[in-house]
Amino acid sequence: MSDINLHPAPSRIRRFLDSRYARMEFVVGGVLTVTLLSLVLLAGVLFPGGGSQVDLMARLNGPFQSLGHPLGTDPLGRDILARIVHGGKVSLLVGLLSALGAVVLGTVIGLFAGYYRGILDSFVMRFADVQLALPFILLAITVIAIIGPGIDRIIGLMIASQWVQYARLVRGSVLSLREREFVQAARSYGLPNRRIIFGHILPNALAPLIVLLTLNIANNILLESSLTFLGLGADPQTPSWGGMLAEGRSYIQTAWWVTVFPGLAIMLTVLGLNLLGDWLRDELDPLGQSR
Amino acid sequence: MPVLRFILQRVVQAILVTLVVTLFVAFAIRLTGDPAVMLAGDSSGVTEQDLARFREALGLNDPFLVQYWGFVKSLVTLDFGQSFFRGSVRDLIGGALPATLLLAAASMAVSVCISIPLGIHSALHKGGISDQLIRVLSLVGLSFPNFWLGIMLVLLFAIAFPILPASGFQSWSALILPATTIGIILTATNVRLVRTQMLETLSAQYVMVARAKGLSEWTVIYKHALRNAAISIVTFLGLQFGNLIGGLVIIELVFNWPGMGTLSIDAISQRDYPLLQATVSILAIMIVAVNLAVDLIYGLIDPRIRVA
Amino acid sequence: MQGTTQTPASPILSVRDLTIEFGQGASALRAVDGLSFDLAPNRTLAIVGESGSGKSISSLAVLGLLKHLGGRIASGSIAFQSAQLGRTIDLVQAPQPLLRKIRGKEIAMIFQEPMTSLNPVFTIGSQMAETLALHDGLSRRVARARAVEFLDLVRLPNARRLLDSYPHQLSGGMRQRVMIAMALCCQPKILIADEPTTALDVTIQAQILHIIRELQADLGTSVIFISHDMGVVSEMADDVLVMKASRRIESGPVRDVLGAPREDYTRALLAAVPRIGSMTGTDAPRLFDLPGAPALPAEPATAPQKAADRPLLDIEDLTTRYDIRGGFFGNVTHRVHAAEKVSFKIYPGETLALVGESGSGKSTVGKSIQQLVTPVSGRMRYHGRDIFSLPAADRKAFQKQTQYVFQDPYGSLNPRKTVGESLVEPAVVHGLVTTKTQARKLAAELLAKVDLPADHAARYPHQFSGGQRQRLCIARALACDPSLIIADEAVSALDVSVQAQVVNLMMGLQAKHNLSYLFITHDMAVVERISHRVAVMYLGQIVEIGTRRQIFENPQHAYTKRLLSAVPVLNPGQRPTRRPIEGEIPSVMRAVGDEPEPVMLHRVSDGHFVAA
Amino acid sequence: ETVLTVAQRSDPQNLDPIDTFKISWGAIGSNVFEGLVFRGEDLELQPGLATSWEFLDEDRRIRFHLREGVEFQDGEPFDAAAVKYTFDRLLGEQGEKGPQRSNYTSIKEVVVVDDRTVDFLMNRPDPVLLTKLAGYGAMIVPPDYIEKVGEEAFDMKPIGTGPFRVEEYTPGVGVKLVKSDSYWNGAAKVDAVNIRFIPEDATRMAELQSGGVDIALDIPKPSVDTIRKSRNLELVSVDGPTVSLTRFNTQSGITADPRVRRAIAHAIDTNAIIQSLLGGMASPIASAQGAKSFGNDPDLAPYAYDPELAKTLLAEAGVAPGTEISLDYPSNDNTFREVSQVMAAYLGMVGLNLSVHPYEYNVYYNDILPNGKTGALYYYAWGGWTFDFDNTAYLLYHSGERQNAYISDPTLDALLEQQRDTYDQQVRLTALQGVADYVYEHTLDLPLYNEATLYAVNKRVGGFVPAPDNRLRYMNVTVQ
Ligand SMILES: Nc1ncnc2c1ncn2[C@@H]1O[C@H](COP(=O)(O)OP(=O)(O)OP(=O)(O)O)[C@@H](O)[C@H]1O
Ligand SMILES: Nc1ncnc2c1ncn2[C@@H]1O[C@H](COP(=O)(O)OP(=O)(O)OP(=O)(O)O)[C@@H](O)[C@H]1O
Ligand SMILES: [Mg+2]
Ligand SMILES: [Mg+2]
Repeated sequence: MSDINLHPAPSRIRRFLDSRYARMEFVVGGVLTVTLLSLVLLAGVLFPGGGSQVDLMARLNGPFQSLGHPLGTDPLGRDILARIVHGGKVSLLVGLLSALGAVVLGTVIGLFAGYYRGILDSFVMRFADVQLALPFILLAITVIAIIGPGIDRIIGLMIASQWVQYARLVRGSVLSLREREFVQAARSYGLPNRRIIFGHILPNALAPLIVLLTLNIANNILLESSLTFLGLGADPQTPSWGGMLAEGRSYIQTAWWVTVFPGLAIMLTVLGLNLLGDWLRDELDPLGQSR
Repeated sequence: MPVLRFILQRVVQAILVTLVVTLFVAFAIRLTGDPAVMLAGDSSGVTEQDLARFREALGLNDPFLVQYWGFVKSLVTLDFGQSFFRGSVRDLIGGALPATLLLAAASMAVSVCISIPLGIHSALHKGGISDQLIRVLSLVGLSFPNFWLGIMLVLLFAIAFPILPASGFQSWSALILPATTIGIILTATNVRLVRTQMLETLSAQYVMVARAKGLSEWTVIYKHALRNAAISIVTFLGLQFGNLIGGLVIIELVFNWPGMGTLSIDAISQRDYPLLQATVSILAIMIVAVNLAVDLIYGLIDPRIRVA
Repeated sequence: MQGTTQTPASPILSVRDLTIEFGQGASALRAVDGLSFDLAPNRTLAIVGESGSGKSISSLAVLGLLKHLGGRIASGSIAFQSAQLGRTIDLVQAPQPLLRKIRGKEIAMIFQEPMTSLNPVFTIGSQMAETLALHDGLSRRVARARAVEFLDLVRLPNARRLLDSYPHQLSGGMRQRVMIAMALCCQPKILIADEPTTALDVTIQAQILHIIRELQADLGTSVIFISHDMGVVSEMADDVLVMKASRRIESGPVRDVLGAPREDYTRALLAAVPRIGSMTGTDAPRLFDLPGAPALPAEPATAPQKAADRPLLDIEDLTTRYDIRGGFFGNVTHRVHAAEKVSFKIYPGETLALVGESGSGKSTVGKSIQQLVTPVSGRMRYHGRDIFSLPAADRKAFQKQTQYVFQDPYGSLNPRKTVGESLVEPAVVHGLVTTKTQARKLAAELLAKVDLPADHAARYPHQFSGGQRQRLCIARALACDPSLIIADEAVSALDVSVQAQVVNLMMGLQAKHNLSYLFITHDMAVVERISHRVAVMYLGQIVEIGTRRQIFENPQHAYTKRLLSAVPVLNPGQRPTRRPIEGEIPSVMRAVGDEPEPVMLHRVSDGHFVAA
Repeated sequence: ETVLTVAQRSDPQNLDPIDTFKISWGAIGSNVFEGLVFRGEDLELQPGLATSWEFLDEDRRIRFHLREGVEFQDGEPFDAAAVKYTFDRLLGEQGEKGPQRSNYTSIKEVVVVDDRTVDFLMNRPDPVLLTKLAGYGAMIVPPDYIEKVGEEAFDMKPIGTGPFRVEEYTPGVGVKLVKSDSYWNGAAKVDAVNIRFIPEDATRMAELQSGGVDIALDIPKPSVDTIRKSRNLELVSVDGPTVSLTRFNTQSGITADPRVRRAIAHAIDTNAIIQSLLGGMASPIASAQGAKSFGNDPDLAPYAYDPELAKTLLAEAGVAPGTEISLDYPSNDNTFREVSQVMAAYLGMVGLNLSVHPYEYNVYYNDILPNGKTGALYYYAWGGWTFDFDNTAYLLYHSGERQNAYISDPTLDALLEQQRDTYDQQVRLTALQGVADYVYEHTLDLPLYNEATLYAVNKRVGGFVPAPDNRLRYMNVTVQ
């Protein structure tokens, strides 16, 4: 399994790769992220029509066939490229904000619950159980009934139902970390609990959080459409990647491009953000460097 | 008797959790809809009076607390009563719960069996070609919409190469595709998790010591390092299991797998109060049980963490 | 059998031109540079030298474990005569499966840092049995029996019960003994012992050294013995290798190197060795003479005026116990009476040395003062005020003014922070530094104080050697001008010259700022130098307390006497004649309800008390 | 043993004919049960369990002569008592809990004349009664069996007089029917029918393509092409009962103005929508009924697509370009989600900004629709299996009807009541066409299309006759 590297002097190529590796991650991740972001930000300039130009004559045109619709058209004859670029606005907004909100909220709660334990922990974790057992769709319907639709509601709802996962994950790590000697050391020289939690425990509990965050960004982009279709979002006409995928669901067999390209957009986003994240982590993480 | 007391305490908490969840659910569902409308269905000429009659027949005119009390009683006696539209709730759950548990367990097993070796491989070869490949593939895997993956697998293995049934629940072979679909998606995240956690523990001094003892790489990694990396992994698996028994709706739909997800979604959309309350209670109890197990496992994995 | 000077013809291990690097390309760091030595069968090679000179790294290279640290062998060879293979192999080139056969079985290693070397999630028993099962093919039951045997051998109390304990339930010295037992139990051909006795009191140290010698006599084991304790080296070694700054300085038979050193560095090193008894007749502590450094005033730290001062810290009847759970439901079946009715006072400007048997509760006392463990009963007063009921502001002041140096330097540094950050954090907390530049300056100052280059501030804990990490922890304790430092085994891993320097620094600070120390250590020579008063702990209780002079010149308690007589002395080539300790191993673990009898202290003379 | 496997979208959830009004029941129940009257795929009424009937007492009494030698699948004889039991149950306490009763309230009582004869005493004339006796709630059930096993068991495993009996019903999974040996009208050609509930379109299609099922119901429009191209599948279509329309808020907002409504109607090219989004599998309609519906006026042409006219009308009504209006629909309708967006595009071309707004099904039908909380436009689809405009028109246009929050028009009320009061089909036809014309004239609705009922059948299946009303009968179907 690890019978590698018998000859300790690495080859030139290996060394080159090693030194560049971190930077390669940064470059690829950065380029991906920046390209996607700028495309999305410039959507209005690039595709002034907003991708909402319905053209029943041109429905379900395949990709790479005409310059007008390089990625083909959807069942309503709308340009898929334009819709992807415009759809990024909603998708990225929802995907990133909801994941960030949930990770921040859940992490803070999980840190405190795991660190102080006792009643707080029991209470928070049972509250989390309640939260996990609540059917999401019912929650969504209730929210619409009480406060009406809107993108902010979607984000709020996702945060409200997902913080639990982060809280649990963090709490687990904290339980183990708080018994470590360096935490005791920090306590002994009078570091306030708050700073022990955020300065010492959090950095050591971060890695699994990032994994969950990645997963949830992708999931939330998809989830947004279910909520929009249910009436929680603004207007199903506003393009979003999740929406495009869901609408293309019945065309998977007949027109693959309708679902594949928005799926690709989600994938590239996740990929770009992760490469950047990995790079950042390697930069910050001493343990990783020498290995 | 701390462990026993701890478990008892949790059982009490589980009851509380179940009550809170069902109370909320009972309240929310009544707030947002009316089962009488569903009962009327596609029937023409249903009048207000008819609806009122349905409500009476369904017992919806009783005060909320009376209705809720009735539910609590049915819960205690484990006779979950009658669904509004489709017979005995106990029978419905009796059909769906095993299906869900089977699918959840199978896909978790698939995922654990794949993700742990892959994640470890990736960590051991950090920066290598295989690591890069695994990482990118896992990202691809986790950004797949699950229905897309599911349908693709069906198209591939049931239509293009018809070796497996496209859907259904009757035969063991029908389990393969849905379990694989969920398994792939779970694996994608778990690989990354295992990798990051292993990177951490592999550099610990005691791992070095274990190597110095001449232990095989397998023992060093799967025993000494993995156990130390396991806290987060176990938490994550617990979460996944909770999610699986709660919400496999799309996969259940795609593979026509008659599980709890579909049952509770149906219950919500039809406003089938007894059914919904029962599914949610089952779910709550399962989630509390899984979390109890996870907390107990913490103590087993890391003796420094004491329960209670 | 006794050490002779002639070199046997065929060495069992032969290291040639070993060069080890960390990092890549231009920024690569040479941790070992062109090291060569031979190890003959049935002989002991002691490696001594500067902290951070590459001793531990070289040992790891022999085991083929470097790549797991991120290091690599840039050049050189390590030829090993393998008995089980019946041929000589180059360990540098050997494939991993082959190395695995050799590790543990033929070449075993006792790691330097016992606190972090045991896997926290497995019981002692399973970690030991595992090796036995692997190399000797023993069944679980037999392996456990063998493990108990070896734990008994290293004088661990309650060995049977210990098998089911987890590392965190053991004291530093106990963990070290477990490590030793683990390395010995497969009876290797070569034993690499990297500072194997730093956490052990001298009586047990003597016992361990005796075992190693017996092993050698019985099996012809060769030993690589890395140590800073010249007394131990002179007792144990046949040959000595001196290292400094990644290189070999000199090597040769022990009598030559220690008796008639040729190199300046060796001479300086030997000059720095504290000799017990050198302080006879004095009351006050005295600085170490540092060769090359200007002569220092004879008496830097004046004895504090106790009569006039109120005690800084007043501990009364401190009792701390750990519950041991057993059985299916995890009931408390036993308690470790780690500290029973411990009372002492520390005055401003005073150093109280806390010595005693390994596992006798010294760290527990320190942790209790720092409120890291909760005592069962007792009073602790700081400046006359109860520590537990301090208001928030005073609590903060207390935490600023008392700093704790942990026995486990590696574990007490956050692996994710640069040591620079870790060093200045206490100062930041207490508002002593506020800007980045101040912080950087402080970090550099602190590193300089403990003789580490300023640019190491940007490194992470795992990139240091054991002694370097220990110095980092001391530096951290100094960061915010404390008035009391509890130093738990803080200088044990330092080579004598660095140790002298650090101890001098501590004494200097004491003189300047009227600092007090609670100095927990096993090194009696250091105790003699640094302390005003000494408290001796045994089985969780203080059995003798008095001024340093009273204790050293007129020891009363049997244990104190044994302790002083067991201190190894630098007398190259002379093997000691101490008899091994026999009989029942006393333990602080007792069944619930079986409370220990509290000892009564009798006055011997003014300020000197001893247990009846 | 030959087994026919069928896939349909949904589970009726209850097999008792009086407890459900789900179309999904039709394709199961029609094979298990029979009514006094039989209506086949040609929609003609024929004798069923009654061999003949006559109207007596100025149409206040209808006498049915029952068929001899019929028995239920468990051997219980079919007789007048069974008929009486069936309707007593439907109209009594048991029926009150279900949705079927309201369709049969015109019946006052069923009187047993003799073993082979029953009389239906009527509260009021019910011109659609005979049709309704051919389906759903009027299916004849076995009194002894129900009394023996109880209502709850009957829900899960009912018994009728039809050619198949229920072998096993697994909720959410499927129903197994097996050939009944005692059927009076011959024997089914297959031994068993395995009906599977597969809600996900893609999965149902996959099963169809992989040969896992022989017949699939509820074919999604996007799959039409795939099926057509497939070598071993056949697409069968027949005009269905379901019509889709957008309705207007005729009381407030700009759509209170008939010119605006008319403008919207002319602004949307329903033909184009049908041809593209529905794959041509629907027909344009001028009123809320299809061509087969009784009451349809073939001379009434759908609103023509005329954006210029629309613009003119809007200008006349003083509607400024860029005016915002909204369209509500229930969120479970995937086809209409697409259609609505095309409508928005069409309306955009005449200067109306249409936003679309989905609501959860129950909320939509429980709150938004009946309480008149909709936007200017809202979606409505209706599938009356009777193929009689009465059913649809009454609930759409009669004032005070639950789902009709906006229209209250004496003219319409009068016409609707008039046609309900007589068995004279000519009078009824005129009145119903009058309703359609009136609605068209005032543009109270914008009728969109009448969807075809689509089936996909594997070529190894023979004898398949498509049912327009989804009530498939498997008796004469063969499978190799
Ligand atoms: N992972 C690492 N990365 C970079 N440098 C390292 C690493 N590990 C050790 N070093 C450096 O290598 C040198 C040799 O370390 P080693 O542990 O062998 O010292 P040592 O002689 O055992 O010292 P001590 O007596 O203090 O234990 C030290 O200067 C240390 O800083
Ligand atoms: N967390 C714990 N749980 C149970 N027992 C413990 C725990 N910590 C320490 N002990 C026990 O308490 C006793 C005293 O430990 P302590 O660490 O105070 O010893 P020490 O005097 O510092 O020894 P050393 O010199 O070896 O470090 C030991 O027997 C040890 O096994
Ligand atoms: Mg070292
Ligand atoms: Mg200690």
